[in-house]
Amino acid sequence: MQNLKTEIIYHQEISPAHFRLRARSAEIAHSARAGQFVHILPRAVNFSFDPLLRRAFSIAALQDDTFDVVYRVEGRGTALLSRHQKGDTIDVLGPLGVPFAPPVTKNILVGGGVGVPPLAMLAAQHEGDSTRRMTALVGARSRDYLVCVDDLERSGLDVRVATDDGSVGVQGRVTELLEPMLADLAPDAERPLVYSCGPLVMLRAVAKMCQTYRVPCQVSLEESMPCGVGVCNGCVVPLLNAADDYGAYRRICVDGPVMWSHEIAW
Amino acid sequence: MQNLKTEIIYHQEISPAHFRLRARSAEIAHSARAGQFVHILPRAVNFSFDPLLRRAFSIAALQDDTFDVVYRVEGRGTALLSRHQKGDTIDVLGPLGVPFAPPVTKNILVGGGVGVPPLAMLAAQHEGDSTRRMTALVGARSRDYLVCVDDLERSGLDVRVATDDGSVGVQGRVTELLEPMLADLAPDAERPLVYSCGPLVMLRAVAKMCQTYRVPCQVSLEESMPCGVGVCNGCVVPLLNAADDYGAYRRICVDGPVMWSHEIAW
Amino acid sequence: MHSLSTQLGPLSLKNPVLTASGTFGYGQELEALVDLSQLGGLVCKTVTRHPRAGNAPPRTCETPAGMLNAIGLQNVGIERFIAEKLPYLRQFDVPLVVNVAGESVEDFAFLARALSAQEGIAAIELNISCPNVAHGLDFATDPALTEEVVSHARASTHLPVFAKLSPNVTDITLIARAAEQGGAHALSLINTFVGMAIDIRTRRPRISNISGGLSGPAIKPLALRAVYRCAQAVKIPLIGIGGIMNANDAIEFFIAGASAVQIGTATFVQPDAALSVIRGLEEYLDASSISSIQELVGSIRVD
Amino acid sequence: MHSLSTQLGPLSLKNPVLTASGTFGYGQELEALVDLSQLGGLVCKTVTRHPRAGNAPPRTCETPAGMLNAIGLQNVGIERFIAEKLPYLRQFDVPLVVNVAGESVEDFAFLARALSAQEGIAAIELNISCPNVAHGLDFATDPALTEEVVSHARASTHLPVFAKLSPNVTDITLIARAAEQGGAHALSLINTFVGMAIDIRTRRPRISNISGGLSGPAIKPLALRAVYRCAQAVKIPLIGIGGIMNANDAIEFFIAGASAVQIGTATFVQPDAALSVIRGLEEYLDASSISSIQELVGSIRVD
Ligand SMILES: Cc1cc2nc3c(=O)[nH]c(=O)nc-3n(C[C@H](O)[C@H](O)[C@H](O)COP(=O)(O)OP(=O)(O)OC[C@H]3O[C@@H](n4cnc5c(N)ncnc54)[C@H](O)[C@@H]3O)c2cc1C
Ligand SMILES: Cc1cc2nc3c(=O)[nH]c(=O)nc-3n(C[C@H](O)[C@H](O)[C@H](O)COP(=O)(O)OP(=O)(O)OC[C@H]3O[C@@H](n4cnc5c(N)ncnc54)[C@H](O)[C@@H]3O)c2cc1C
Ligand SMILES: Cc1cc2nc3c(=O)[nH]c(=O)nc-3n(C[C@H](O)[C@H](O)[C@H](O)COP(=O)(O)O)c2cc1C
Ligand SMILES: Cc1cc2nc3c(=O)[nH]c(=O)nc-3n(C[C@H](O)[C@H](O)[C@H](O)COP(=O)(O)O)c2cc1C
Ligand code: FES
Ligand code: FES
Repeated sequence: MQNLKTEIIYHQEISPAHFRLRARSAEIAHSARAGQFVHILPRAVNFSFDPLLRRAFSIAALQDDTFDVVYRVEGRGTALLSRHQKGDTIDVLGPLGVPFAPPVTKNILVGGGVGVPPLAMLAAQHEGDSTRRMTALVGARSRDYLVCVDDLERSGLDVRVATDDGSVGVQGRVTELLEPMLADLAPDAERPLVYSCGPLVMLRAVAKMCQTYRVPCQVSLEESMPCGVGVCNGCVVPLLNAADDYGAYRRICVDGPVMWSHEIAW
Repeated sequence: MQNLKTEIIYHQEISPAHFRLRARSAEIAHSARAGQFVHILPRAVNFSFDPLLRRAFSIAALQDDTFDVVYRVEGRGTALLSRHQKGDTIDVLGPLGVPFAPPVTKNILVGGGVGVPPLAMLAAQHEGDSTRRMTALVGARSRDYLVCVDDLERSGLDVRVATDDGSVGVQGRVTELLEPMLADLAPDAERPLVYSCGPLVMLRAVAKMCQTYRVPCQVSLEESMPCGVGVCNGCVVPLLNAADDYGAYRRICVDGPVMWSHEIAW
Repeated sequence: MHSLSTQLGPLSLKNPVLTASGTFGYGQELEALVDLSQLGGLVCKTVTRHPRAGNAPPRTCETPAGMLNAIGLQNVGIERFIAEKLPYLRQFDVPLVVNVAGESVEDFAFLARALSAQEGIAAIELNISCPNVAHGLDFATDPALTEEVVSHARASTHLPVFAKLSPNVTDITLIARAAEQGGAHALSLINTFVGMAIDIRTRRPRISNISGGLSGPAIKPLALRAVYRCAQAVKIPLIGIGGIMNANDAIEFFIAGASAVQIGTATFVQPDAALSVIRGLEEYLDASSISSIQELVGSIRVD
Repeated sequence: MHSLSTQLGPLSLKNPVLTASGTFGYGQELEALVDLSQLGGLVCKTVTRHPRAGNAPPRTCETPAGMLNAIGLQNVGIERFIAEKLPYLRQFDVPLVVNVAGESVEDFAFLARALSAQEGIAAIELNISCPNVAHGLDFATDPALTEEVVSHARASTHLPVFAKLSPNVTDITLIARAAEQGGAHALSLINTFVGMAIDIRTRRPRISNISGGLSGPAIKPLALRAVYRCAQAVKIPLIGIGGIMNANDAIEFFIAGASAVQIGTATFVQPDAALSVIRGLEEYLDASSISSIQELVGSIRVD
């Protein structure tokens, strides 16, 4: 983990209100692993403190000495970030957090909206590894909210899409794509590993489904993160039967963002 | 006075930390008079409230349907303004305040630093009027702090410059250029009108000098201006023997910024 | 169709958005930019028994997402207010709330009486919480004094009486209850927080008065909390004030328990801020198909 | 050459910049980013008699130029703090201030006693002002309770004792005097201001605890004022806290009367914020050829 001033070398709106930002940082490019995130400080000018805090973004891709994040403009922080131009320097803290566990022989990536980027990176890191097959299920509100599907396909994954309005793929929820895949598993069949990242409602549904079908599941969580490095105790999630330093609570920024769904008190 | 969204059509750094900004507004271009100012709201993104308030800038020049301001980057507000690009829209309130009184047959413009712009506009408005002769005395810390001298010369004025470091013109204070001009006046000679705008210390010195030599003097004042339209009573200056609605105090934004120096309790 | 109308004790307003005292002058200055008749109400700059020159400059300074001010209640005094300002304000079709401040209980009663005799005044707001004058805070920091000053003012006028409280207290609900006890028809929450800033070059306070009142978005979370707590403590309507820059901010105050809001510092940033808030509220009600703003008031969910 | 060294009662610090409690964990997390040995001091997260799980999420939310938090004093409790955290913290060459909170006078005395028996503790900071736990504010809003808790803690330890006060009071100088009376070696001014925020979509508070403590640049003017007023009221040294983002902010606090400062929220924005403040102070002293930071302390000019 380092605090770096990095240069933006690419910054484009890839679909309405969604941006892909690429910045130069050998440190991050060489050490980051899928599931980790960067904490970016959007600033208009020095001594301007609104918005005040950093914003967290999953690492979506790595190149020789650059990294990508793919984000959606939600509020003023991401709006301000989207104003930064190619050539500008941004303040980045990272890579942060616990990465995804290594894939097994069969893996199912379940992503929703801007939860897809970290899964795209996971797929890219295991591209061409025929011993670890991956399938991707992607959910989004509509075509405009679909990101990183091309990244997933470029990594050779079979990608199935579900949108609320049916503008792409089947109409419905991504969990409706997941259920049959789990239901068809013979009781004694080898269990696939499910990786999931997206809105809380989706994560909850996926976690529940995986529990029902006794399939291990890793989820990447989100919570407001003042510090991103574990010092404020602001970003916690309650765990089941855990009681140590942090009582029942874990800090998503350092004990996550990736966690085993069966450990979480949903 | 109107609240306008205007397009920036020119924005350049004209000397270190000094910018000339030109924006399109027929309303302002057609109604503004020398000495008036605009109240500009620098904003990085919506819902970002630091810096919070507008910033006041004298109108430096007018064209068919555009106006110029020339400013120096002092703090975060002007720093943020300087980030705005050609084509961006800025929120402008204006034209505001009391303009300069009409020139007489002999006029002396005494400006310091970023106090010169409004004087440049005064000169431009009376360009070629042989019945109202104008001379300009400009003071600045150094060459880098000199602005609008070319504008003054383009309007046909004889411009004399004094800089603290002597990098341009004579070394010393602008008041040292003014004193002989006033001292040489025959007691019964027609009095010139002095217009002055610049740092408070300079204004004080000029006002004192004009009083000594019984020469009428108009000054353009500065004070922190939350509203710029007279509703907050924040921007006051104490006047001599005045006692009405505003007691001894006048609001610089609406009762000024231009005032007669002999009325002010310096 | 939705309804923005609200009720502050006996006073009915067509919409719940008023301009805050000291941030809208006496209406005159902004007439060119703002259609006053669209306002829910206009609260004018504090008027005192005798004219006040106000504090020496500098009187204001900007702070992170806020500003400090110490104007010092500069005003022409009640006599000239009635003679010169009132006739002008009267001509507009907008409920006029006259904000008054005194240095004694008797002052407040006197001012209330003087205004009762006048036409075209919708209500009186008692500024017992101005941080920028000697004694200014005394009233609103003491429950007994608060009750006394409010009850005397109430007894001196037939007009609705609002008490404007200070947030610079340990427990604002005690003051709120005292004002309710004293007969206030509504509470204006809140006035500014006392703060200061120093120029590190000169080592002098940035404001001649040394300290000043902090306003603007910076204080919104604190003002909202004051409204929420008082909503649990009293039954009279509350007017939310503090850092409201747009309709969303105003909606937070309604949900916390405010029946109306006042727009202050935002007017300096956008002269027509109050009107934008009204438009924003209309859009919000339509979009969320809520028929009346009253459905929002106190609708916070804490279960 | 300049000197940044300062004195907090019996405790000498090589520079006047400490990290604020609850914003720097127990040092561990930031070791990779911050050279702890450069700090004037490290104040660790509040430790209580028994472990605390803390409040349910969401615990924080951003506000204009600030943030709200209601962590709820999550901590491992004094026993495990001493067994697990202290050994780690001890290895660094930085004065360690242990911040403690209790629900009774006896709790504070117990904690002070327990820590006295330990090596490597420079001072104890009494958090009698945490707004986010039941009873949290009681002590710091009552002069008598404040004096009692401070004097008992003083009597229970040989270590220097700092009292951390709440700004959520009518007159902080009364509490400051009481703490001085109780024997505090220094006052930490201030803890957070109580505020709240509401999600207008869900109509729920943005923080599960409903209200939280406001920190960051937004409160700087209020914190500075608290330090200035207390500097007039007490003789013991003051530690300025609240919205300090850089050296210039810190200098304002020194001029107002603080002998040291603590950096809180700024650390979230820049992990090495405290070190930047130290560097900035050095540059400032050099540039203005001031030989000692002590020349700044209380040097405000109000004539
Ligand atoms: C580990 C992690 C990884 C993330 N990865 C991505 C990503 O790859 N792409 C992407 O588009 N978004 C991602 N997010 C969400 C992203 O951080 C928020 O969308 C962003 O912080 C919103 O900031 P804002 O100022 O635009 O919105 P505002 O609503 O103005 O933010 C206000 C405050 O709330 C916080 N906040 C708001 N929404 C969220 C959220 N969903 N999660 C955490 N904090 C939030 C902000 O950080 C800020 O402090 C991630 C979040 C986390 C915690
Ligand atoms: C009528 C008028 C005309 C002006 N014309 C010009 C001009 O043509 N060119 C130019 O460069 N500057 C001009 N100024 C000064 C300009 O407004 C300030 O430089 C600017 O406000 C500084 O803002 P900042 O955020 O960069 O500085 P900051 O120091 O960050 O500002 C902090 C606060 O102080 C206020 N402030 C700081 N300095 C001044 C000042 N000198 N006058 C008034 N308020 C101040 C700011 O408005 C802001 O509210 C004028 C000021 C006034 C009142
Ligand atoms: C410049 C200024 C002057 C003010 N004058 C008064 C006043 O005369 N009387 C009063 O009751 N409140 C006065 N206030 C307080 C406001 O009415 C309001 O309570 C406070 O500013 C908080 O609201 P805001 O954050 O929207 O500005 C003044 C505020 C400002 C900024
Ligand atoms: C997330 C967070 C947690 C905090 N926890 C504590 C704490 O445990 N004990 C304490 O005395 N103060 C605590 N504080 C208060 C800070 O120490 C400091 O007094 C306050 O934040 C003001 O300083 P700042 O504006 O620089 O953050 C906490 C503040 C924050 C933001
Ligand atoms: S964001 Fe501070 S602990 Fe996780
Ligand atoms: S700036 Fe508000 S009255 Fe002049």
